[in-house]
Amino acid sequence: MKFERYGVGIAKGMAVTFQNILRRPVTTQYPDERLTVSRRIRGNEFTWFEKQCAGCFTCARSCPIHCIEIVSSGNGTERTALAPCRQTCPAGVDAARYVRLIAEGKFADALAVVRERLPFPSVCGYICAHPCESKCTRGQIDEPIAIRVLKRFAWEHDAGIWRKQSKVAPPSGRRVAIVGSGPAGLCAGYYLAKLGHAVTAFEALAEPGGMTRYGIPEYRLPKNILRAEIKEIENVGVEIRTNTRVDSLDALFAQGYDAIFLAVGAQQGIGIGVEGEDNPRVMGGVSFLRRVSMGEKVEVGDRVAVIGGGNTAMDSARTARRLGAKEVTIVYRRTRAEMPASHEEIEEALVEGIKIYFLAAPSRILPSPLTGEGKGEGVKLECIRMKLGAPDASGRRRPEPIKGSEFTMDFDTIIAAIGQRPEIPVSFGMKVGRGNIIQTDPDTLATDKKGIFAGGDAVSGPATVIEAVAAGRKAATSIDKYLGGSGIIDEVLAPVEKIPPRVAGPREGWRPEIPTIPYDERINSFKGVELSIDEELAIEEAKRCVRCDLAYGIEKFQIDTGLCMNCGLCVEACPFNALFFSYSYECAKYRRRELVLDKEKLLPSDRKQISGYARPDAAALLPKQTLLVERDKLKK
Amino acid sequence: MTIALSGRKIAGKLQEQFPGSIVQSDESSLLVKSEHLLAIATFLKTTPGFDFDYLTSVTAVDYRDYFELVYHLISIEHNHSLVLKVRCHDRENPTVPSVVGVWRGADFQEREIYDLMGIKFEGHPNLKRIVLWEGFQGHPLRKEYKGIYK
Amino acid sequence: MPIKTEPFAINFGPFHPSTHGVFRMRTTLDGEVIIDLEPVFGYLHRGIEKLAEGRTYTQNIPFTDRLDYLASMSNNLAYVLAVEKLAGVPVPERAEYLRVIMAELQRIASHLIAVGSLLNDCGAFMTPILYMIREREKILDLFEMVSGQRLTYNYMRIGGVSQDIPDEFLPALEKFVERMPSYIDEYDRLLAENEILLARLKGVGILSKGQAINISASGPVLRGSGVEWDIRKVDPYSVYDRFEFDIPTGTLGDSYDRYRVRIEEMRQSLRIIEQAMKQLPSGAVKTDVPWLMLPPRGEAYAHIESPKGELGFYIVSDNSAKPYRFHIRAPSLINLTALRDMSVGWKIADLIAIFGSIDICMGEVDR
Amino acid sequence: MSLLDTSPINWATTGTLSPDWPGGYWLHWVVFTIIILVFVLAMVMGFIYIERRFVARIQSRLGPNRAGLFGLLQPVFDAIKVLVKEDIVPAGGDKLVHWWAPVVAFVPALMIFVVIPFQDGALLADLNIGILYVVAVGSVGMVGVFMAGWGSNNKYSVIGAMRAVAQIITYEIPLGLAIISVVLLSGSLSLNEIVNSQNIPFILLQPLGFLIYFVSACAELNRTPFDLLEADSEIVAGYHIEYSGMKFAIFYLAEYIEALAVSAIITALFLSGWRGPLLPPWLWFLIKVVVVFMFIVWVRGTIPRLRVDHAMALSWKFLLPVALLNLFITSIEVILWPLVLPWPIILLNLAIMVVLILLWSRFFKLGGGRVEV
Repeated sequence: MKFERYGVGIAKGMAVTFQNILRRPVTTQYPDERLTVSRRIRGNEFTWFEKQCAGCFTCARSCPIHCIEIVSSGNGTERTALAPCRQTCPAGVDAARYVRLIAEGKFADALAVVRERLPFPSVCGYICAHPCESKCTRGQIDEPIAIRVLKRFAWEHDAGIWRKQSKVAPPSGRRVAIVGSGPAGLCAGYYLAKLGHAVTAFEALAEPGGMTRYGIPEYRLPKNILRAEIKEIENVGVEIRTNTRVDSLDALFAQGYDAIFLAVGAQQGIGIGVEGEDNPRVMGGVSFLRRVSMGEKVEVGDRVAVIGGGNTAMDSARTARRLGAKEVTIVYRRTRAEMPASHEEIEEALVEGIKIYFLAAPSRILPSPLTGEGKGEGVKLECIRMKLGAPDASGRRRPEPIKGSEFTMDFDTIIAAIGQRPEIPVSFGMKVGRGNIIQTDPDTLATDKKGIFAGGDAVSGPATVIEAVAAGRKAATSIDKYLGGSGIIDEVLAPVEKIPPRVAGPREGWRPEIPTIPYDERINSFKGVELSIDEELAIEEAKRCVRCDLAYGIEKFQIDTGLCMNCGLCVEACPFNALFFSYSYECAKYRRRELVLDKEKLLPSDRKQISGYARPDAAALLPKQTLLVERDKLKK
Repeated sequence: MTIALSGRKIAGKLQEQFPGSIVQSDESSLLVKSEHLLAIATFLKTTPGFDFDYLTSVTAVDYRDYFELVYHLISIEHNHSLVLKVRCHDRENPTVPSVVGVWRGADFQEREIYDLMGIKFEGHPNLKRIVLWEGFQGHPLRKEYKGIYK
Repeated sequence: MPIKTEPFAINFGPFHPSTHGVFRMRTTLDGEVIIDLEPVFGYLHRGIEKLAEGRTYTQNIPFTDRLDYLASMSNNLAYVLAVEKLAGVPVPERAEYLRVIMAELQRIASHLIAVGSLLNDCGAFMTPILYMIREREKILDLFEMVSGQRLTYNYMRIGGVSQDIPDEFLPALEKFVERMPSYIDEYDRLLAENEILLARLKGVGILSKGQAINISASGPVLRGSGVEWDIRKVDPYSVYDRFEFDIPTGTLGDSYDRYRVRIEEMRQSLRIIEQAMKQLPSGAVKTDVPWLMLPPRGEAYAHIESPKGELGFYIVSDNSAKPYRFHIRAPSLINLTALRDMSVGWKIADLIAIFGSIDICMGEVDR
Repeated sequence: MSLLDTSPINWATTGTLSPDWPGGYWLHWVVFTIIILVFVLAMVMGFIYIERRFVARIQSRLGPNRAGLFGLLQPVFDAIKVLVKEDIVPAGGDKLVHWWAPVVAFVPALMIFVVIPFQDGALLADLNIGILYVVAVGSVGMVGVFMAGWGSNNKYSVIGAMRAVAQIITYEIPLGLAIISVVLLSGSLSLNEIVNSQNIPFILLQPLGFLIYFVSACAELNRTPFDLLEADSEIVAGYHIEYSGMKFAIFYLAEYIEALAVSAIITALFLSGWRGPLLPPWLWFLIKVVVVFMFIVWVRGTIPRLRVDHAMALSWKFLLPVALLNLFITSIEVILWPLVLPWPIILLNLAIMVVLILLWSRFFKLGGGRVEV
């Protein structure tokens, strides 16, 4: 060492150690007497809540070193809490039960369970927006159960058991008029008819079905399926008069109807509100779909633009594609994440070669001479780039135009599927709120006028089929109460079945591929896209269900503490929060007075920890040191 | 930001230098014949435009019908990176030229690949098992090796 | 007539006080001078790369804790970044900042152990390492609050972090960040200019710039030789590009420079943590990725600046729930290639000092 | 008779004992052997405890506080543990050498206490060549260390033994020179006389001598910064790797006895032994011994270890020349200014010390040392 610092370095070092002599010693206290015992999120002790545990083996499968051993007694019991899928379904369909019945092969009982809450299961089987799948517990593990597809499968394999239980009450002498025969109206009519009331439904257009008949294209919901469903409703006694437009409600009251249910839906398309909108090549989304479904030959040309991001926009785009349009482009103001259309619809549209422009909104529409065959004038759509600003009332981020970023594209037709509004004739004299929807009392759906009720899209604005059905059920109960009935429309169609034993958990594995028709068959034919699945595929899918409404008894829940490394993955994987890490830290029980830290004495006898890592085969030889987990006692 | 050079651009330049040595090149990587590996390696390291003087990692992947060796190269000076791949199809005694001569950093990694995957590297100074003991039979990281702990 | 001496081989064996973990150096000595040295390892080989191929992506996270057991937060981060790059999983802002805070705290903890054990190997009888462990204890407390464990945290998940921080975490972190610089100054006063330590470390075990790059060394070993290469600056991952900090580099590439680089890096990490704490947004800490995640077919290589150097994960996926190939680019293993060049010709005492200055962790070398 | 006895400070030299104090010659010999044995064992136990607590407190630890009150019984517990341990002998080792090594290391350490004056005249044998006897006996201990190194058939212990031989020899010379400069001042070799002549503690008169002596003594004791013998991070534990049980206990004791002996000699040579104002003389002696030992332990807790060749270079190239210069200057002082008041000399010596260290460290450089292989 060069002494150029003349030993100053050493002197400084000595000074530091001298300073430390004066400070309070800090290190190595016993956990008990630590100055600040921090709250341990993953302590050393498990607590397992038997009541919450559903015996679904998820924790045993999630453990990286397989140290959880579960022996299930196999007998399941009903759980008090509703299964998440049943809770989220607006109509309250007991999805868990009917998936379990399919898993056992009892398809007819499964349909009976669906029919308990739903008058037209096949329509929902084809086009339901399946909010239940978004809440399915299996979705936390790998992929949700395909509940919609199973509902359609159950309908296709129906043996009509539900008909035996379905009773129609003797006529009660009351007459109910339903304006509009969409899903809401027909569902209310179905239940009121079963309660004995004489129900007549007035439909302005040629066929009943409302949005499902004229709004949903053929490839998503074949018309014959819809007609069969409506046939079932007519069997119950609902009389449907088509091509009769209702003008004044008082006329109906005059004809002797005791209660009226307005279910006119939201068929009127909203305009884009830009200059040059009245160009003949621009048409509304809903009207376009209605004309196509009426069989009218609509000429769309080669290049079609669809404005909007909801299901109607998807349907219009795919229908235009099927009508021979070579290039279909969807223009949407926000980004993919905010698109209201369902995830599969967007996927299918992309598969069928439909391009989507995100963050672009129409600013002007100009007539432009069509180059090429000169099939009449084309149309030039001028759009402006948007960027997302702060979220607005609906929680979606409000798009703001970027100045000077206009760009134009040429199309043959433009379809505006921005939104829909109910079309309430003034003659009804209804109080109408924002977006032209009828104001009703949310619980009873009664309007301010006596005896007049309203429901479905007319009240909630454009919504899914399942929400319309739910509104129909609610209307049926409140109308029945209004007419002096008990208002109970629930019925038991499915025979009560014994809960099947299940020793091992749900089937591991992903959702099997749902068969669809190949790409080239889709272009110029309206054939149904989604094919029906066969039996063994359905049973295989149904076996994946975790059965959250059941709790399978557990005889032995054992964690091999010799192997367990406290990683906490099982606690996170458990969908029912039945496993819980206590905050206490076992070794905190060391006592300062004990002179020699005898590990034997400190750890209670049954919890000696021997690590099985040293030799993999050794773990088998060692006597099992297992922690028979304390039941239900939360260690503090 | 380290710019990942696309395999296709580099393939163009290497084509005239070493005709026939590029098997396939796509956006992320450049697949080369194993005979030309050493020549290409020295070329990439020395030419001023590339200067790939820093070999980040050597990895071997067993795709059941061939072994693929992945070399991640980085140039400290220009801060760009490239992924070089070499395949050897024979499974009995797969051999690949060792790049220890070009980048000494590959020394231990190649020995580990030899030890666990069984790929021999010609020209490696002392190709011995690095992680397992001498008498160990078999190469654990191969797909058909079934260990006791599944 | 020169005295006839023959070199004798000695094993600085797997069980030796100053090999950090189970590591053997088969050295041939001529008296005290080292003629040849061959590192032998494999004593801690658990075959993690093979085990990982049998488990799903989330189940592999606890394995990454046990790679470099002194910096398991950084291992988690590297693995999780690789999987997110492979599967394109978005990460919320708050989770990114929490990850940066945890990674930098882990860097300080790992450097404390590295510098402490280097000084302990140079003979300062346990005093510096115990001071540094006293500070590391505070960091371990912070980690214990967050994850419940003190060494293998298993804290980060694919798509974010497993739990949000408890409310008493930030005050404790503030107290730590406030008081730590004074402790680092205390370490400098204790030994930095100590003449004996200067004699032991200065000019010992020189690794030139060219050699360092050729041996693909990384981390403090590379920066000690004067190469300004830090993945956080050169190829910023997570949100590192939002903080300003500078990269300390040595000049000569000797053990003293590496020691100084580590001390300076601790100060820079504190700067990063301060900035990260100020900018910590609120919000979700994890995007909900299903438990059995299915990344698309393909491969991804993500590397981070772990305390030991460039830690990379190369994951090949065949669109199944389990990785097809799971390779770890371990900085300690590659830095070890420099050991022989640096220590030939020096004495036994220097070998221990050089080995300490490289700072390896055997869990990462043997995997 | 000391040359500088005309100094104003004339600490009381009360309590002188007659050479055969309690009666006959043999009785004096028996009593003092008992005194020495009791003193040594007690002080060693105390030293072990002091070291462990003091180093612990340096490292912000508590140190042993479980055994007995405040952990005072810890050394006793250590002794019991070590005695109980099995005493293994390495297979290939040379059994006889391995067995005798601790004895050869232990006995000389004890023999040093013959000449250490606890009080004026209170020493076993007031040899008139006292300090020469100490230096001679001190280096015999090294033979035991070498025997241990050779007898254990362990490469590490051989290296440790080689280092021991090299280190102790090189540091004998500066040690001897420092002692000579003290003897010059006191005029007599007998420790009793030296202490009597120290009206001013020689540390003030001989600061450089004290420094050299202290550094060399640390090297003799194999204490940091020179604990190359059992450098636990390099050669595991040096010469006493293969020792366990009783033999290890003896080595452990020998080490501490040597430390006790060195601190006793330092107090005798430089801090004027038992002389002090109020307290009884033997108490002064104990306090000074403990203070010196605490300083040694403080150095051990802070400073890293030197490399072997650094240690040798430090001794040959730095301590030796400085010690010779110091001897030269002291001899001039003794001849030229015998009767001057002490204060100017003290300041002069301090100045000389500073000048010498600065001058010599200018071109004394350690470090580097890479051998081209």
